[in-house]
Amino acid sequence: MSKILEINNLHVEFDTYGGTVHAVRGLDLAVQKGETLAVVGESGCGKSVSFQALMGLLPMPPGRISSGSANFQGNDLLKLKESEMRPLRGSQIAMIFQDPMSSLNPTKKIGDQIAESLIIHKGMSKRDALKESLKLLELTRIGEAPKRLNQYPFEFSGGMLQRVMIAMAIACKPQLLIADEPTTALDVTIQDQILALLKDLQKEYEMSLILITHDLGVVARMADQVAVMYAGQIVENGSVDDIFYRSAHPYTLGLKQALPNSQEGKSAQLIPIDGSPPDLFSPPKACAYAARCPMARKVCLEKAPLIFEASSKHLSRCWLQHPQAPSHPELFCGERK
Amino acid sequence: MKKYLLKRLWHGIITILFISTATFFAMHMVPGDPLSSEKAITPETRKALEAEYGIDKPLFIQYGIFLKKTFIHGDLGFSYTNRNTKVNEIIANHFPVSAKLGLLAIFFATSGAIMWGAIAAKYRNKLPDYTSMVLVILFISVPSFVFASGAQLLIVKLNAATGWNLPYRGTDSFVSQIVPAMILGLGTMAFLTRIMRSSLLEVIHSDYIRTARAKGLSPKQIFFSHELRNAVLPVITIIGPAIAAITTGSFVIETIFTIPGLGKFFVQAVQQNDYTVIMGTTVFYGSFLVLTVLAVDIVYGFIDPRIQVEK
Amino acid sequence: MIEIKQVSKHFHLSKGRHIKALDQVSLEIHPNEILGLVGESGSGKSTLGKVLAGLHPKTMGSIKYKDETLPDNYSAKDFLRLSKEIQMIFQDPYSSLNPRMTVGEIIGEGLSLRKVAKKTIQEKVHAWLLKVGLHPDHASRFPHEFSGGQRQRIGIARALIVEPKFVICDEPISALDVSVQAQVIQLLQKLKNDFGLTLLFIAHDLSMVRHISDRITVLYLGQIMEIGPADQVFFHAKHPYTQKLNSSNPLPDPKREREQPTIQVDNSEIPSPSEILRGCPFASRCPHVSQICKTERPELKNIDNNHQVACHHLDKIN
Amino acid sequence: MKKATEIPDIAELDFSPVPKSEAHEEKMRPSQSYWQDAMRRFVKNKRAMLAALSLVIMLGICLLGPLVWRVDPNLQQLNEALQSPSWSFEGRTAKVIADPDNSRMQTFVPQAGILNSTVENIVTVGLASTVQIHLSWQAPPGAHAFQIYRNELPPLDRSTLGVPLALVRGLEYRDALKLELIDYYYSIVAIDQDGKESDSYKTLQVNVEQAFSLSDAKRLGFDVEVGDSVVLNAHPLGTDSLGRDLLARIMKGGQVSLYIGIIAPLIYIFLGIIIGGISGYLGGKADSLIMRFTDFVIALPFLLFMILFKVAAGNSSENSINIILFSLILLSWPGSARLIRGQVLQLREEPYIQAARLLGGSPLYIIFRHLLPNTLGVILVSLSFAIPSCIFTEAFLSFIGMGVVLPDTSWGAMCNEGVKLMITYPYLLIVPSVFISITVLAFNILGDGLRDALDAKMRSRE
Repeated sequence: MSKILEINNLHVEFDTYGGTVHAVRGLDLAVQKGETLAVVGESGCGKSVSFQALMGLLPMPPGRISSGSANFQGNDLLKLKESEMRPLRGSQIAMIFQDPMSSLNPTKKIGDQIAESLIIHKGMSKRDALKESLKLLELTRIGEAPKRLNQYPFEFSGGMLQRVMIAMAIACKPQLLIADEPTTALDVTIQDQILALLKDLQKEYEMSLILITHDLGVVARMADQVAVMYAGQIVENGSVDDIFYRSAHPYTLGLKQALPNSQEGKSAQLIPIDGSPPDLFSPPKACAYAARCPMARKVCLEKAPLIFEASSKHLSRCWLQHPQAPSHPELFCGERK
Repeated sequence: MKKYLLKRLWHGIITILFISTATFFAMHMVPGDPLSSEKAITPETRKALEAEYGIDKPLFIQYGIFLKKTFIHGDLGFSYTNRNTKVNEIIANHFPVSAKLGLLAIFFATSGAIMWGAIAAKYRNKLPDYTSMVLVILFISVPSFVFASGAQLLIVKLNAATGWNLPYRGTDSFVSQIVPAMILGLGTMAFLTRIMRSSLLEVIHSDYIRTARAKGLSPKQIFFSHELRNAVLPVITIIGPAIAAITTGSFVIETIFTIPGLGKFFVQAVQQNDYTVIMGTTVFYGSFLVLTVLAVDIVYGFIDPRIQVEK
Repeated sequence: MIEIKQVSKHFHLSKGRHIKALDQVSLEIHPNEILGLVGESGSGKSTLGKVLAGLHPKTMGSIKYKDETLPDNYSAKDFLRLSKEIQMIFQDPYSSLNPRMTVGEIIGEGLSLRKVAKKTIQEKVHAWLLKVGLHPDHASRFPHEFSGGQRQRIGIARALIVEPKFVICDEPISALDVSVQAQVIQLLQKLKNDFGLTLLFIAHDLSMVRHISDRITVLYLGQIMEIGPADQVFFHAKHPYTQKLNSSNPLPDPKREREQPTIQVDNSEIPSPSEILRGCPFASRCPHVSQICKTERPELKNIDNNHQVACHHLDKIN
Repeated sequence: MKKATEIPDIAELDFSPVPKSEAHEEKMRPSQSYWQDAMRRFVKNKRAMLAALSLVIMLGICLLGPLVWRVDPNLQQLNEALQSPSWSFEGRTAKVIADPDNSRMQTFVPQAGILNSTVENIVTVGLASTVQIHLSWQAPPGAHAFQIYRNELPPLDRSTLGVPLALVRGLEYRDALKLELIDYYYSIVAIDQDGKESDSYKTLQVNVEQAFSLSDAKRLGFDVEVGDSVVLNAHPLGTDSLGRDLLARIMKGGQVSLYIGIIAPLIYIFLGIIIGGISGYLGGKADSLIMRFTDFVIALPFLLFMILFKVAAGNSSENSINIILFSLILLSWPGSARLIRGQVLQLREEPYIQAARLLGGSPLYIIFRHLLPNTLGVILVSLSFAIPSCIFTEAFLSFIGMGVVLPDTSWGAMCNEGVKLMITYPYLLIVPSVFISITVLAFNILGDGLRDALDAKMRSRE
């Protein structure tokens, strides 16, 4: 397996009236060819911002990429000029968004909107592009595809629009698809369909998929690798089983314990995470989670945690992973003991 | 779509009826009767005149006759001050002049607004934006008669200084209409510029523009194939009322530039208490405006697919 | 405690067109239980909550609270009288608090409307701020200064300060983050135990509803599909719709998700509520559909103690 | 994410547990209500503050000005007519002279002969004043009549003598034509028997003094005799064609313009709140009925109906101000009713209103405690835009002669008067135009500032 995308030390800031918000504070990520990476985190943790910045879609100003690099097939996406980035966007890397209703132009026919990227990236004639659009729509298993081509977004349901978005995204057979909360606005049964569709298409096209979500259920269903984000940083990174069954960061653990289990019989009490995420105007110097962490030690409040390897390719940004740190029964601490 | 059109048309007809009724009764609130201002007339002549104008009958019968004449025969009666002229003729003779001026003004206002609004939004919070917003608020705040008089003064002085012969009154040539039309459209243009700017700003920040960028479209492609059309929609909805503002605004411009349009005629009629002309012009203008707004709405229906299919 | 009989609620769209948001819903809520109400968008779950609270007049049917039949149309006096009995917690923690009022005024509103002395109100507001995990100093602050979770707690304090017996929770956690959801759920459970409340818990998150509820009602397009004890409905659903709902619900457990049999490809859409004419509302998406489903509406049938399902083909399916 | 390469020794790290209280401390900014917050934003907006300041000045000029500038705006002084604005505020003294006597005319018997010389001995008789300049001269032989020319500059040759004032068959001429306080150059050319003007001329430079005729002085209320002097008003903004002081008229006209511009919106927005509020709160049939009616009123061509009402109420009525006010209200309320209704409809569905209903709040309580405080921002903003538009409308109507009529005046009416003499006396139009424009501009900027400060949509975008 080879890395298709590698992000190093990405910092994103926003200038607002209240001061500078440090939305992303040193993001490191790698995506392998053909795999699904889920980026999980609560609202405001910087997960969407990171990838919008990567794609050059962040409104700047107020947004600003203050440092970092992102290697995509030998190109540093963050250093490319807008005109050099454009041929990549939509053809090599595609993106779909949370709210399909507002993400499509309300006054343009669906067919034209799909055909657009074929025309600009593949130089197709409008006629061929529309023919190809029909094929793409059929691929997304939308009902009555030929009729749909000539309709407008408001005539569609949310689930159908997300299919259209997907058709649009895969039009040029991208190598990487970034899906930013693709099913958050949808009902469960429709979410099920969309997730299944994404999974199938990923296999068929051998795409890498970055799935941004806050729903651990969706992560469990879809992901190979998982990165857990908190306050603009990745706190834990590993395979999906590592994250769910060998959580090596108290935040991941906290998220899991805050969710109801699904064992038959009386369910266990939920354990909420106290407090709220830190203010990113002036993020804490040490561990951002320390103030809410039930396992916090003095060092967590004093020094920024280093990144430790809990097990092979399973990283955690937590002092408790220090080889000699005191252990906690719930927290996975590798082969230390 | 058909149902929608019929419904809108029906609304329009009711509104025109309402306008006519309001006009009729407003005019009949006038103390005294129109003939009392005439110089000494014999009782016989008076009777004959009353019979001729139909004002010897009870009010509601007069109303009935007025409706019948106006809407079935399309006859707005004779002028009081100018006995041999029909109001229909006055309108037929003078409205085209106003219409030409108004059309020119609307063209100037909308094209200017779309351009300025787009420039202001594209250079948001930069110099072009600030300048155009200052101009906008100036054009909204300074009455058109000030601009009109100022422009006329300027042309006169310019002619005197340079020996040119730029037209500053009348409608002799197309050139002579340009300055009045521009001034007539100025306020509307400023107003529409504001709307264009804010609607374009909203569109620029919308999710579907982000989608278009994610597809790899260039800024130019995005502007022409996504932003412009959506941003112009709110501007179009206001064109109906804008036409109303421009047609009524033409009173002043026509008076100052001595353009023989219907507006100037209306002002004259008011000053001479020529009731049939006032009433006829009001009904005519009212109907014209209702129909214009209706037409704009229908056009809008064709541009915005959401309305087209829904109804 | 509450007996809902054949309640329907229609919304008129335009001449001749209307939506049956609720269609002959019958339901009982027992004292001191938490009844979960799940359904997808357009299922009418929020409408049912609002009809129960009196915020929407019902089109047909009757609702009995304790022994009193509730009026169809509430006057301000009815609301005042029933405010000690029935209260509601709203979904959106941002729009459910008046931005121009201080937190103290918001929480104390129910008491001040009953002309309770100012001093008593102040004391009670302080006590309730502590009960929901906020600080008494917060009383003088404005809602925009609080996070979503904190706002939701203010909303809970406002509803509970008048000491109601029955509380309708209309998706109280949908707008919140996972870690905060647990805080609110825990608070609700604690308050329920402390005050002996009866709760109607409306949500679309099946796992959470199953976690908090004693019984679950599944609503689809304004009709009840299945009612039963929480674990029965969650683990042994009998109605094809509930089964579909359960299998669609992703669980935070990768192994289970991998084990789950991949269900046949399904691209059906939820029909618009105005399209349902007769028969079973799920007929258009049901894998077991037959002719009868399209013409005849299935009745709710008792299959177990307390477990009712509305389906023509129960035997065939299970 | 990369594994740390250098791991510090455990000894350097303090792994002792943290007491719970230490970990959690809440930071909060000082609490500000919506209005405090909006006020802070508004005060920070420099443009809006400047606009507010200029409005205060404008109101001060119009309302308090007459207390300082005690000049009757309706006083007509024909001999003071059409003076340009001058920044000297000092009063000017004028002598009171006897009323000019036009009866005595010297008999003139032309001498025979050929006209070959010019008039002699041109002199002024009596005081050369703004009331009258009396010239007399001696006739050369052969002169039968005289052409009088007047110029404001010294003539250079025969062709630059200036305005031909009159053809006189006598030896004196009394000039009272719009005399101003400047030097005049009178040239007299003799005319021979055949009516042919002589090629030569004589010029006299006349220095004019400010004066009043006795009867004029009496008419203006001065109790004086001939030989006394009176102090005349200065006219910082000049005078109009009837010699009325423009500054005093601006104040008076401003009162009318501002009265209409402020009272009309106050009343019709209040009407709009009541009608729109009722309509929105009741909903259903009552709502659609009221809204259908407002739709009709909105469809009426606004200015045409303003004029129509004016005609219907009698075009030259004394109550012209209140007629405009009334018509404005009658035609403008639907807009604000619609706006308020929209707000109420939107707010009515807000969960906090539903919560208040559940707690037993009566409709009145909900309207006053919840709906009004939340619509107040919108109402204020629409008010601040309604005021300039009403001032504008009034000016427009008065400009076409359909507004305020004599003896009342307004800025628009003053523009109407000014436009007639625009080419020669531009200040007559410029002065009231500037006042209208500044006021409307200031209100518009103020409205923008208010909207920025109050609009919740703008706030969330920041």
